[in-house]
Amino acid sequence: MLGDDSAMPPDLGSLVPADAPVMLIDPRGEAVPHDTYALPSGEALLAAYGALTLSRRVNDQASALVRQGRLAVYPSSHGQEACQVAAAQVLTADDWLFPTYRDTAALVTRGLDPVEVLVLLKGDWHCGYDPYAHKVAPQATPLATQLPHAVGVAHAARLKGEPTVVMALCGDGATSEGDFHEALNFAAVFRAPVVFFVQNNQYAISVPLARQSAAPSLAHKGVGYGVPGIRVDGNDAAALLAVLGAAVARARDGGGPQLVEAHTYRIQAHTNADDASRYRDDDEVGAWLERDPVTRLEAYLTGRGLLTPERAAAGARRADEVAAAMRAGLSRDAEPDPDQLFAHVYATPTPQLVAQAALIADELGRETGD
Amino acid sequence: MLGDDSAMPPDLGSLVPADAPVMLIDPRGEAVPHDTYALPSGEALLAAYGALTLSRRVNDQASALVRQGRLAVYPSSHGQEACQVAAAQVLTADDWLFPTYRDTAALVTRGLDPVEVLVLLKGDWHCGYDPYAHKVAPQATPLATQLPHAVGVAHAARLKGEPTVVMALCGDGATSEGDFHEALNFAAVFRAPVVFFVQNNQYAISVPLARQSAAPSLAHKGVGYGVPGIRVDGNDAAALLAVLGAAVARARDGGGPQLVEAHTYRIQAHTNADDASRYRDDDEVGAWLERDPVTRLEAYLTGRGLLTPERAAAGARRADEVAAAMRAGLSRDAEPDPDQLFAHVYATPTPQLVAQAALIADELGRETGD
Amino acid sequence: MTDVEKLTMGQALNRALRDAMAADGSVVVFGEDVGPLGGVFRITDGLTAEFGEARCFDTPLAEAGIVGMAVGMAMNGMRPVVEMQFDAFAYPAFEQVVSHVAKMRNRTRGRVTLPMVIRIPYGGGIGGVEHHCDSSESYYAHTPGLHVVAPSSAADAYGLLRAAIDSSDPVVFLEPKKLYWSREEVALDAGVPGFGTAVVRREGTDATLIAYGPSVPVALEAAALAAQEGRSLQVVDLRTIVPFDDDTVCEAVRSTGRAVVISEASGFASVSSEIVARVTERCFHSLAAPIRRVTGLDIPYPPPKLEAFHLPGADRILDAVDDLQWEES
Amino acid sequence: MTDVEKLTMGQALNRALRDAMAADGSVVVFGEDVGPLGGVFRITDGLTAEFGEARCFDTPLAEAGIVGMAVGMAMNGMRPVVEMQFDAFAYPAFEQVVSHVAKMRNRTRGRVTLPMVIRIPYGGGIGGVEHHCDSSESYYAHTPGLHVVAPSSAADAYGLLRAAIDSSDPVVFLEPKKLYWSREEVALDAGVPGFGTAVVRREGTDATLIAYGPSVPVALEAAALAAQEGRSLQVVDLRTIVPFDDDTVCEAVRSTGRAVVISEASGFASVSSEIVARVTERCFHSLAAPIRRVTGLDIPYPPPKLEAFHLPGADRILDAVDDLQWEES
Ligand SMILES: Cc1ncc(C[n+]2csc(CCOP(=O)(O)OP(=O)(O)O)c2C)c(N)n1
Ligand SMILES: Cc1ncc(C[n+]2csc(CCOP(=O)(O)OP(=O)(O)O)c2C)c(N)n1
Ligand SMILES: [Mg+2]
Ligand SMILES: [Mg+2]
Repeated sequence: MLGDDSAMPPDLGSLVPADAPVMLIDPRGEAVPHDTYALPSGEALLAAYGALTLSRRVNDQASALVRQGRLAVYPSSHGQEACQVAAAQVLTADDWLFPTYRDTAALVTRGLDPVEVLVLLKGDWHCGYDPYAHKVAPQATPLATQLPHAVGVAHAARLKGEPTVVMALCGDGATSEGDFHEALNFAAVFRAPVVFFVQNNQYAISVPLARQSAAPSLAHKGVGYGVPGIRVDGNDAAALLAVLGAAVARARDGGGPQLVEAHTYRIQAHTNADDASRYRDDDEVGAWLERDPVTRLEAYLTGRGLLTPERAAAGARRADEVAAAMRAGLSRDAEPDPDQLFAHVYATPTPQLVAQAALIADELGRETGD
Repeated sequence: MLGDDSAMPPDLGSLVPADAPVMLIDPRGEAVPHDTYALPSGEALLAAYGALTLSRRVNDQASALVRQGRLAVYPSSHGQEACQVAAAQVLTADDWLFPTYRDTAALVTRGLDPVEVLVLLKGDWHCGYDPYAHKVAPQATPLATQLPHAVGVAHAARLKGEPTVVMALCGDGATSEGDFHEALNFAAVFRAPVVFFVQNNQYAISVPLARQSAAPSLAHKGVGYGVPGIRVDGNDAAALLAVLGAAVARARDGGGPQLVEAHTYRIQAHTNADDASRYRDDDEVGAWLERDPVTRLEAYLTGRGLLTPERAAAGARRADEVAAAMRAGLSRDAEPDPDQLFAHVYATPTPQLVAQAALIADELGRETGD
Repeated sequence: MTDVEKLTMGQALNRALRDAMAADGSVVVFGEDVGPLGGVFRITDGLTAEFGEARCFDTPLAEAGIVGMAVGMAMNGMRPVVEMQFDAFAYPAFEQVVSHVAKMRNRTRGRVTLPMVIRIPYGGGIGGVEHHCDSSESYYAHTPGLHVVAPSSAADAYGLLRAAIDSSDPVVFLEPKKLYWSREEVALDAGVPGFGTAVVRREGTDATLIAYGPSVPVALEAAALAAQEGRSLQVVDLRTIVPFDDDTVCEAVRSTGRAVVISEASGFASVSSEIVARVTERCFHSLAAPIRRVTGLDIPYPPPKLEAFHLPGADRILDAVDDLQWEES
Repeated sequence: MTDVEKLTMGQALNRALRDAMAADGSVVVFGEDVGPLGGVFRITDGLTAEFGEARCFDTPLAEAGIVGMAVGMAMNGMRPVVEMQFDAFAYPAFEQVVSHVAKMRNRTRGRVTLPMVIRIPYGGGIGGVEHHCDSSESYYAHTPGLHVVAPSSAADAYGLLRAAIDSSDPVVFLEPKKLYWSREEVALDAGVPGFGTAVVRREGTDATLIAYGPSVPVALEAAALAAQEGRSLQVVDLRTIVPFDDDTVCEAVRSTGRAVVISEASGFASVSSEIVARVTERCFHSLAAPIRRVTGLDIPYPPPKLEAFHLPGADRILDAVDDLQWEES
């Protein structure tokens, strides 16, 4: 009977995450069997490893550039790279990625030039890349606000009959914002092909998860929307590839949205401007260092003989090249062009903006004596 | 280990609502046994019955006053009265009630004068009663915005060591708003003594529940906050008293918030201004009329010999009196007093407001020839 | 051979949506109750029936979600037209509007554009309770990156909404709800007016009334009354608040040397402040008296029984005109 | 025998919070990262340690929730002081601010009052990326029912924050983040200044610069430069935007006959528009030239490398002063 939902069967089984996060390779690099998810192919894992080492290098190079004053600020994802690599790797070229300020590694894995990505943090412009070139939205700063956008892109794709899946990233803290709620609900009601991927790195700046939520896990938030929730070891690239890959496949097949929570850790402070010693112990960081996603996958691949010294060396070379390109690209200081201030506010600048632009041009003209 | 929540035990059992809503008296007025909840005392049920008949009368009188043009608009809770009566009845005088525009019946049950309550809908002022007199917040119009306020009142009470419990009401549609999410999360994290009570009347104006949420039930939304969710038959006053009473007791004992969803139905259109025939069938309404909360409780009480003809007559008299007082109170048209416009914006009006008030006074002076 | 029909503003808006949807398959309409119900003001009446659920649909009840989803759909090739049910119920979407809708083109240097319209029934004068009568134009007009439009007539409502939907930039489209039922002849094929063109609604020589949206009919009423008393008032209708038509407004004010700005919104730090400021900056030496404002009071929107004191009425406008220091000229 | 200390504005704010919390047990501080971390700008540093978790605590990450919870706590006898981490991150709370914080007293005819303070680090000039540099005062100043305060010095920051916490009405307290590190002597026992009293920061006879918050030091810098060129500029600091001190500002402007309004916010429909409009309305015949504005451009806040073009600087102010039609006087 329409208008009476009291008998609605609570199909809970499919919504509630399992008790333990999915893990396919343990911290020592040993494969662990799993009922639902199979280990990805060696090829996929090698690709992930390449992206992981590159991402680590990009993170650390960017942090170094901040120390040298060549970047204003950098929110490093050191320790979380497996999440970001997997999020990008499971997508096709036609899919969309919606990243946050911390997801540089996902963007680099998707193929974006780190120099373009870091334009934001260098302070040259708000977004340095063309979002359509790789189907990557601008990195979102206002927390959770990108999630409804992701739903919109996905819903539009469905209306147009396109097989696009959208991967929408956010942090543990961002799950508390109203926009998280509204986005998950819209996605569920419209069965939009979105994978909501929460990198639970245990902190929102200084606020630990226990002060952020009293839920059994963040993945449990899916239940209230009718969205399946899944927990995954966020430092296990293999598990991430398997879980996110399955979620993307399900979404593409019309199965609707999923919520994936990765348990990981932010090894560095929130940004270089943050002082993490005010709110957490070194011991805690140390314990997580032992679960490092790069060494874990390396141990596995080496143990299986999949990662040859040649391959490892090639990966390191590529990381070197990218880091060098970052150093070069970010030391060039383009002459700031004030015309840019007015050129993109509207398709056609309003008369008001034209007048203001003329004013600035006049000031500059006087300065340079034109 | 702090900073690692991946092993957090999902204590789901206490969070997930049971498959069927709690029912203690069936639509024909027969008691049905329940594992957890006992039938309230005859006295409590008789009190509920008195409040129910009064509430029904207030609803129908208010609707009539709208037809006569003495009220601008009225969102009737005809059919939902059991929810509202129970929500008020389970509170002590020190508790707080946070109602919406549709919760006139809850306010009347709490002891407010319907004439004061209807000041809003008559158009005289935004809130006609003193919120502190009965610890009832102003009826909220912007959906879900009152829920964080309820959390604040509850948290302040806890900080002050007061045993206050807060009953926060909202509709099914309002659960989609970001404020619902933020309020439940805050309440859970701070273990604030709030009972969130959703009257799921199947519609948000024209939008049926199925377009509002894909969750197994709205009570399942509690899971994602670590807040126990409970479903209850919203037309069964006995079940509502039992469930809400237990939730209030638990909150008072420091057990934290709960989310209660009542399954009920909005028999009238959204307001008199709405045309429900555009989005639902008479059949649907008819089916729900058979579950009427007033006749259900009446059948039970009569069957048990608890409701004597004298008692029923006394209740009807009281309802007559209140209805008559409403007619009288709402036909008085107070002279609108423009000074009121400026008197309450700030404790001390700004010089700007003083000047504006003088301007209006001057206009009026000229009109009346003062 | 123009196609002229007599329509209320509500009907004209409905026609604009229908015609835009028929002309362009990427136009989609969504929001609260806009589907089968046709919106609480019936502006979207019949659209779901005519174009199907994919083109006009109800959403869950969450304004930030609605605007945010529109951003995403616009990013992916659609032209969303969303409805906020009442002015104050657009506030939950404020962050989406200010931090994304207004900034996406600029953020991406024109690579991502957001051709979307946010329709907001706005303003008072209908006896609505709290939160149903706000004049929120100043919030939007102050936010660079948005176009802000407020029609004052059925014909403009049609033309400007078509223009808004055609625009490649986001438009906050403010519909004066008290004018929804006002009727006039609408030329449906008159072509789409450009944004940023104010119009002189009534010629006059003594003083200029500057108004937009719901205040235009009030200004015209005041001008008609003034004419009976021998005073000739010119009435300018802004039509679009952003972009602002300095040329038309300043030319008008210079021609009379006196001006009154009229707006329902509270005056402090508002669109009406801006009009006074910018016109004075430009026309200072043509002014015989300081420009006066007749606006809503600096108070929360009052309850129905008191709204008449708050809203600019013809009398208050005429008082302000009387104050324009006539003796000195 | 005054208690004078040399403090930065950030330290002065921290002291104001500490002193208020010590003086009144109902003052509570909460928000994002305000607890153990002491806030990203360290304004709440040490408060949790000194007063305990019940008095200063972190919340989940949700601004509407923070402001909404503050409303409820204020209803129940507390004096909440909440922090929005940066200007643009207050927008999610906009509905709570406009529809409840600003309206609760009026709605209940003074029965429910909301003695609460919303602290917002605001404005630019620190090389912050997008969303971290908005000047959002106009949104709040346009909303009746709020007090809006913006200190320009450490001493005022201390006194005005104490006054804000003492106020029985809600205050939006805008902290110019670029001034957090500017240091000066602060008399901690100087008593709490009343809202609505602007102050003349520098005497001058040729023209009046009207500024508030982050723009006051810039105005003073311009005045100092002008003095070298033989032009005597007066500088008025509003201190509170709402209520507005018409008397002080108008007296100042009448004394010089010329004025420039300075503000970082985009100019259109802003507080600076209001200042021009209301001062012109009141001082029209004392003005030798129209009041000029030097404001942020009507563009989204630019990236760090370009913010210098956007922000009012001393040179631009002096250009505006030069434009005040001196030849004609
Ligand atoms: C709406 C909003 N509020 C506040 C902030 C300030 N802020 C930036 S990052 C951050 C913490 C985010 O934590 P989380 O979501 O866990 O992501 P993480 O930084 O850990 O990756 C905060 C509070 C913001 N960017 N947006
Ligand atoms: C923030 C907000 N958005 C929109 C509205 C307009 N509105 C009033 S009632 C309503 C439907 C509410 O449905 P529900 O929460 O189920 O409560 P019910 O009216 O059924 O009791 C809507 C959309 C509003 N009041 N507030
Ligand atoms: Mg985090
Ligand atoms: Mg409902």
